[in-house]
Amino acid sequence: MSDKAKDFFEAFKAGKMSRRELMAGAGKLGLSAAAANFLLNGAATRALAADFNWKKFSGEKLHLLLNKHPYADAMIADLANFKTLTGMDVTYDIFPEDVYFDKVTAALSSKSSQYDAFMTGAYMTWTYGPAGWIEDLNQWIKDPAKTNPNYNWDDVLPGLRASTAWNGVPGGELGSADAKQWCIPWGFELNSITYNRKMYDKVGVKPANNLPELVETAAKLTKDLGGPYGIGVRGSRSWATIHPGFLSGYANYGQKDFTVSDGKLKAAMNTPESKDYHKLWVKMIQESGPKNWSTYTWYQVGTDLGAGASATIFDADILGYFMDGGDNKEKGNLGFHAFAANPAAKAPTPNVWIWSLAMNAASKQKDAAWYFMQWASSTEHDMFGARKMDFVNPVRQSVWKDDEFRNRIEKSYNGYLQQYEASSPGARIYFTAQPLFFDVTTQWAETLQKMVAKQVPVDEGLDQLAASIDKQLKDAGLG
Amino acid sequence: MADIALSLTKVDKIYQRRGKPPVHAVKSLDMAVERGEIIALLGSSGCGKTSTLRMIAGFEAVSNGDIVLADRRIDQLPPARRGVAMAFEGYSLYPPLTVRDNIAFALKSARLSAKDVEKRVAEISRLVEIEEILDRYPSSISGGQQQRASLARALVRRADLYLLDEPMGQLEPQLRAVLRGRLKSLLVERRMTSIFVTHDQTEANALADRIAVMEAGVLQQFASQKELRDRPANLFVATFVGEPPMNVFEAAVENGERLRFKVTAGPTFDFASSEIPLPVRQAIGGRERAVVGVRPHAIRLGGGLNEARIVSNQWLGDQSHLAMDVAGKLLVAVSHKPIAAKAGEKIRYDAAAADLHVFDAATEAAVSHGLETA
Amino acid sequence: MTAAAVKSHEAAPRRRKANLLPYFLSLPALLVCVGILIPFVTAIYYSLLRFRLNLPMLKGFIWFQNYIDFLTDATFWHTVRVSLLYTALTVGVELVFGLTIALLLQKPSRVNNVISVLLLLPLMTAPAIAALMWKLMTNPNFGVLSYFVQLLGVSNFKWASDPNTALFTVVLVDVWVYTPFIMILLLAGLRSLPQQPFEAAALDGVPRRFVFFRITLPMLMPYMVTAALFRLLDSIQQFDIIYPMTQGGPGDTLLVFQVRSYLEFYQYTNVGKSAALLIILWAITYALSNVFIKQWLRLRERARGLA
Amino acid sequence: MESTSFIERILRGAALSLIVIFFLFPIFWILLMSFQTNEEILRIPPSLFFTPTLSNYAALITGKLATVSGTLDIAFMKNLWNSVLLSTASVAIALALGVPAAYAFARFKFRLGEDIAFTLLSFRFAPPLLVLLPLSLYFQALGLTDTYVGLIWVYQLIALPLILWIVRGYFEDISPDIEHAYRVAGHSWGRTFLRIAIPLARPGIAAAGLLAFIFCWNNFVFALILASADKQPVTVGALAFVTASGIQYGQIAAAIVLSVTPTLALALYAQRYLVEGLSLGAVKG
Amino acid sequence: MAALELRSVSKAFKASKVLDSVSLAAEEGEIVCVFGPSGSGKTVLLRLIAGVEQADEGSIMLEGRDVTDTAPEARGVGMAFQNFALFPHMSAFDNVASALTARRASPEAIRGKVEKIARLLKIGHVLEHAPRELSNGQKQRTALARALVADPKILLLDDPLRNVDAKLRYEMRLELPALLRTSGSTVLYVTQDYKEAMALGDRIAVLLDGGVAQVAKPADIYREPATLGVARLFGDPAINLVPVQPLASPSGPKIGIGGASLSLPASYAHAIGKRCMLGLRPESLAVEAQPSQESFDVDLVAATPLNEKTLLLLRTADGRELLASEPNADEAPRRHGPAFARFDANAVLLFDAANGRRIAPQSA
Repeated sequence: MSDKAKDFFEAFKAGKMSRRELMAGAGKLGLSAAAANFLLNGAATRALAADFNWKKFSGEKLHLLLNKHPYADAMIADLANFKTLTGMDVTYDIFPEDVYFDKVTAALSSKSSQYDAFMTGAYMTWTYGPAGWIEDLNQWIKDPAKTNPNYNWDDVLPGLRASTAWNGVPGGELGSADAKQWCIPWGFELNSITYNRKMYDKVGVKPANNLPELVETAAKLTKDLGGPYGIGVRGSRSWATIHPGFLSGYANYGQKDFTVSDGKLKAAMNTPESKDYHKLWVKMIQESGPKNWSTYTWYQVGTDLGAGASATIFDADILGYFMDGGDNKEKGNLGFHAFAANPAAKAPTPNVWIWSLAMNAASKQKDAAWYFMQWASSTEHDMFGARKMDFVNPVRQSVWKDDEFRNRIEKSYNGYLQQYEASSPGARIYFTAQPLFFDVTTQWAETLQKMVAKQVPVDEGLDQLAASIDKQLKDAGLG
Repeated sequence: MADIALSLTKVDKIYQRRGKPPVHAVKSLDMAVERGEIIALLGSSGCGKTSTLRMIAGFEAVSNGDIVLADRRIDQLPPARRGVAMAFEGYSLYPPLTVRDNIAFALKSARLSAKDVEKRVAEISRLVEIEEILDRYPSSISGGQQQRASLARALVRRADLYLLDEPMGQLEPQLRAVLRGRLKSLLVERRMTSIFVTHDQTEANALADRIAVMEAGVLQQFASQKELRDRPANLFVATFVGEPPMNVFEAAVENGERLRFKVTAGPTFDFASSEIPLPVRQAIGGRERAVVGVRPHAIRLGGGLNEARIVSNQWLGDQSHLAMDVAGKLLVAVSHKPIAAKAGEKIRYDAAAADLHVFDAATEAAVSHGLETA
Repeated sequence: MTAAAVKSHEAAPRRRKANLLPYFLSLPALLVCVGILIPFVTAIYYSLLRFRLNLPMLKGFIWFQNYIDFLTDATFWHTVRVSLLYTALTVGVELVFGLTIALLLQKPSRVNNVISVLLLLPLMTAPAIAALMWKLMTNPNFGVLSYFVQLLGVSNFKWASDPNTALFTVVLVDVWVYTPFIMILLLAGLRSLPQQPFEAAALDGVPRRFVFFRITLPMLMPYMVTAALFRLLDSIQQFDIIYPMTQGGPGDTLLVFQVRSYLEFYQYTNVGKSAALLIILWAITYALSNVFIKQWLRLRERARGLA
Repeated sequence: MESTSFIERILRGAALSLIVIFFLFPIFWILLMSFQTNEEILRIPPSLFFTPTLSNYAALITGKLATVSGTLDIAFMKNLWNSVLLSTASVAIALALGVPAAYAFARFKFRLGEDIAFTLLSFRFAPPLLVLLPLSLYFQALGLTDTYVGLIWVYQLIALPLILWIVRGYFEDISPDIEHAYRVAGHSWGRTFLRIAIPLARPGIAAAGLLAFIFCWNNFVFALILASADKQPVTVGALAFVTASGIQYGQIAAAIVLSVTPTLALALYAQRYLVEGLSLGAVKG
Repeated sequence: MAALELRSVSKAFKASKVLDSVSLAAEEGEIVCVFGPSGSGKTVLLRLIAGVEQADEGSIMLEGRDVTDTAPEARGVGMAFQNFALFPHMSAFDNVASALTARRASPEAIRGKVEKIARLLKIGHVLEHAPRELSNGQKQRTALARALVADPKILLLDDPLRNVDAKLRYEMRLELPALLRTSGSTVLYVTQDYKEAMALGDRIAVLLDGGVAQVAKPADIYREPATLGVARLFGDPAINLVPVQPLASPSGPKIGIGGASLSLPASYAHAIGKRCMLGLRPESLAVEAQPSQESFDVDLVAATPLNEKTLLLLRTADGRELLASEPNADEAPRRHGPAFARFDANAVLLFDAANGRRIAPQSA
């Protein structure tokens, strides 16, 4: 990540250090909280309307494409306020994640104008952007005529802003000066360890501090618990297997997916360090992972933890968060723990996933769509979600500072805030932005599956993977 | 009878049907067939002849009674162990096999030497004239050829009994006459006990030593063809056997000075008692009503008591068929000479006492045949 | 009529008016389908392009380069192999299994009829739904099948998530869904076979084994070929079961044609490759079905001749 | 006659029992699952004993899915309705187009006739994706994206060849003399077609329609690619019971049960036609 | 003007020509039996006239009107099909009425006409039954009623008695002529039973190998068949055919059978020296115990009774098999063994062996 771009986590850390100050000063924070409360009872609608012509597109009808996710649920729960505020109508299609991104691709690639805005991750914009399917949102953010004065774009964690901006050059730095803002961060997650405190107590282990430890702890758990397995990580044949715990640990070992020189990319997964890391990872799954690991998406990883079928997960913090509540069997039994895989590393380096909102380039009512997007990413809405709904890991600094939100989390989720605060400084996207992202990660996941199934030795598998990716890069003119 | 090959004793076949009354297809059938004898089972469709055949073959269980073949009781044995060979009526050939393999299949599976098989197949296919089609598949040959192949497949086996179901039904008329002769001489020569089912009297007459006439599951009469023609046991046999069938009318009987049969709005057959032997008159006795029958060939045209309007007069090249409208029915007369009469004209006719068959009006059993009692 | 007039008739064969009716009847159906088929031509065109949606600047006509790339790509041959293996296994197992069941149910009786209807139920289950069902049943935590397998003492059976058993698992689901289809077809076939040849064989004392292999099986052939054809077409294009269950994994174990091209398109946005893959699949399907249809027509001719 | 021995009968019975268990157990198990709460389902080891709950069905039917994050609206019943609408309309149109065409192929030998018939049949060979991928691009231009019309049109790819195939065979099995007799009696072709040909082929048409309905209903990939949430059928909709708070296994099971019930009911009701259609039409084509 | 006329009609299916330039005419009210062996094109001929098949060449005239291209429903013909072709989903009544509904007759008129024809054909009691509930005989009568009910000018009957049992067939054979006369239709009746053709036809058209071999009155055809082929088709048992070569002799032409030299009438003098086929009808062959003039030696091989006749299988001295039939079956059974056969010289038929045509006797 660029030096120029301020790492939002660093900024937040700075914020945290001055928290007492800020809390004592209260000022802005109290104001924000008040504004959010207003929003909740509908008064904010009028308050917002006072500064900006929210009714400009009254009567227009927006159509959204959403992933089945608590963030979307939170937004839907608040949608009536948007309708009242703008006089617009909003409808949406909502799909489970299994098929969601295929739906997005189908809609965008056919240049369909049926959706105006949609949920996406940052990785996807590396495809959508160059393909010309989405808009550079700077055109709107920076236009005072189109964006309400209270929007406060700078309140969004800077690292997230940077991670969702790319100049379109393969290997180009995220958040560079010439970067286009392909999407607006909405909610995010970072990867750490969530564990079952009861099980850990029963077996008498403590959360692992690094990968070698984790391998051991997980093996012990698996052995001693007699039923539940030690560690849950994703394993499906998909990019999603690579990006959470796996890449976080990988980055912690200082490893990269590509090296970039002279604008050319070269696969970097077959370094000796990478091979060692892969070996540990594979061993961990073989010894203590879920039996049908290779079909595991975050749904299964989470469900197992919640149902008491696994003792630990190394995945999104918010996933652990969800499993600690609801009607899950292990509700309230979970603990959260920041994790630096490399024993030599000083701090965790979690890779992040950022749920964002992007605008369909084929939309016929982009300005109106932007109204929705700025509302959905506004402080007010973010605050509503964080306080009242499960909008954990909100993207705005001001929300993270909200006491009501913090208290709620602190009270009900054992160690969540500590985990977050320990992890966040090193959290960012550790992938190299480039158009073959999905080709590469899917193949990487496939290779991992083969390694775990002992179809190929780790060293050999990684050499093959790197060679194959280099060939593809070359074919695509990137290598 | 000395040498009985097959005997059926009190054989019943009752089909049980769900939710419907059972069907009694064969009723208390008794039949004994001598070794080497050729029997025809004659009857209309549904008369029970096919059920009988299938019971003998073992495709249908016997409801009652027993079947003995070559001194073995076979009615409980599986078909394969009964020692019976059968030629089926329909498409019974094995479609996937050539005609040759069809004929040889049973022999081969019985592990006969290839040479023997070949010899026997050649012999039998010459007999039924299918040598040219031996290497064709059943689907590519005509119905008649299939039937002959099926016949060959049955005859090629050595069995205690041969069942032939309508063995010539599909053949062209010319070929049928030729094959009939050959089949008969083969059966006679080898003393092959056989039963064949047919609805064609010509065939039954030509082939069989004795004919079993069945109707409604009951064996009506089992006799030689001459016997059937001259002395039908009942009205059914009388009207079933014979081409064209016997003309029959219900008549009022007057058995006194004269023997007189008066058909309402129809002919009167009137004879002096002296013309009729006493036993016959006694047999007819005091009946007030009876059914009288005259075979078409016995109707004497051009004279006599009765007159009728001609409905049609058809000359078939060697015989004339004359239909008259009598008592609302057709009365048919056959002559081997052309009759010069046209439809619509009237003609006189009569019948001789010797040609008159009398049946009981109620039981339909024969009372007398011409000058003899039944 | 004079002889000359007759002659003139003989000399001039009548021009038969073309009957437009059949065209009138069949064209609407054709038009509706051809409308759908235009994309097919487009797909052929795409397959000749270097065409990745997210690298628009690379788009260009490259003739058969996509195909050539595949032919030299080991993973492509793996896809061919897996697809054919899957097809052979499912069609083979389903034929044998379906035939066995049909033979067991051959005799029409109340029990047999009820069973044959009950066995239709899996067929009525959408394959995608069936895949979901089996996914639940093979779940290692609460899946009832996993539980049974464990009871049997096999503790490490991983169903679809182990490369060694993944193919077995999806084939099992396919077998579960489609065997009834084959069964019912063959059952109908068996029951419609003429009885007399079998009676003849029974009477002639032909051993059962003989009868089965020399008579029953050949007579059932048209039905078997039809069943195989139907299944073949579906199997080689399998997607509904494999994709929801494994997405082609584990590793590349089940990366069959349609799954692979689906991923090429929707995940890698590589339109050219995806189209080329599908065209190859189409060619294979076409070739295979041609073989079967020829066989089927031959058998039909024979069956028709018989009737 | 009875040549089957006692042992053979026992073996047959055992084999049939195993077969019935293999094919019916999954359905039975899913049915059980649909009456359990998620918690009961996730119990280890699985158990046959539980207190049945209708909550899964209630959630589906009311469309209110209770999750940690509040109540979610799910359009499952809408999906079910979409399935009904799509399948019914597709089959109706396929019958309207396919029956006359099948009749033409069965009764007339005409130039290009066999070619047209083969072309229509060959739709069965085309990999669905091959057509779908470019089609999704075209539909945008035609304004058919996410419309019932568009989906029904594409569903013709499933229904039409099937109907042609089966109904043609059926027509061929009916003696044309019956129609000839009606025409000679003085009736026009149209009347003959409507009054004689169609009524006589009714069993075949019913079977073909039924099969086409089932195949349309069971279709997954067409709807997956072309339908929005608003228009999607149950096969795609059943995938939607996955929320962040976990996979709602009970609801998935209930959704499976609900989604297969119509076809199962239809099949049980009309199995006679189905068997006939599968055997006659398919083989004699 | 003929009621029906075919002019050089040809029809081929794929490569095989089924009808080759067939011309045939029927007068109004006439019953013409189209007779021939199976595969001779009889049915196709009928179907061309009905319009359910299209002729390749030639034209078809109904009452002077060229209907070659007319649709079947517009030809005004009635037809009964060999396999009945009843509408299985309609009652017998509706089946019969179908020809009337097409003519938009009133329901009362339809009922009246249907019931009338049903009475005539004795199916009045089964009118409400579906075809599957009818016996074969009733089906056949229903089909006939359907063809007849609208009083068509042209009635086409395609072997309507083929699928009914022998007894019924016989009865119908006797009844049909009267029935057909009452309808007044011109009838084309296809059959492959020569007896039926002789019994029913005013004239018989013999169809052989796609062409009309002979058209004549029944008795004439039997007595004077135009060709060997026609002669073979008539007669049960079939005609005996013996290859002969008439030789000249002082007492007229002579032929040799089984070593004997037998006389032919002088009217066959023109056949002397030709290679011929002698046709001897079984009924014109007499078998006697004693030799007589013009008799020849035979061996009586078998005597089979056949419908009030006895068939005698004879073998001549040169091994040729001949069949004789004797009408009087009541005689004592024939003893097998040597006997003497004699034929009625005036009943012999002589055919040119080269082309199969009959050689007609010529008065001197």
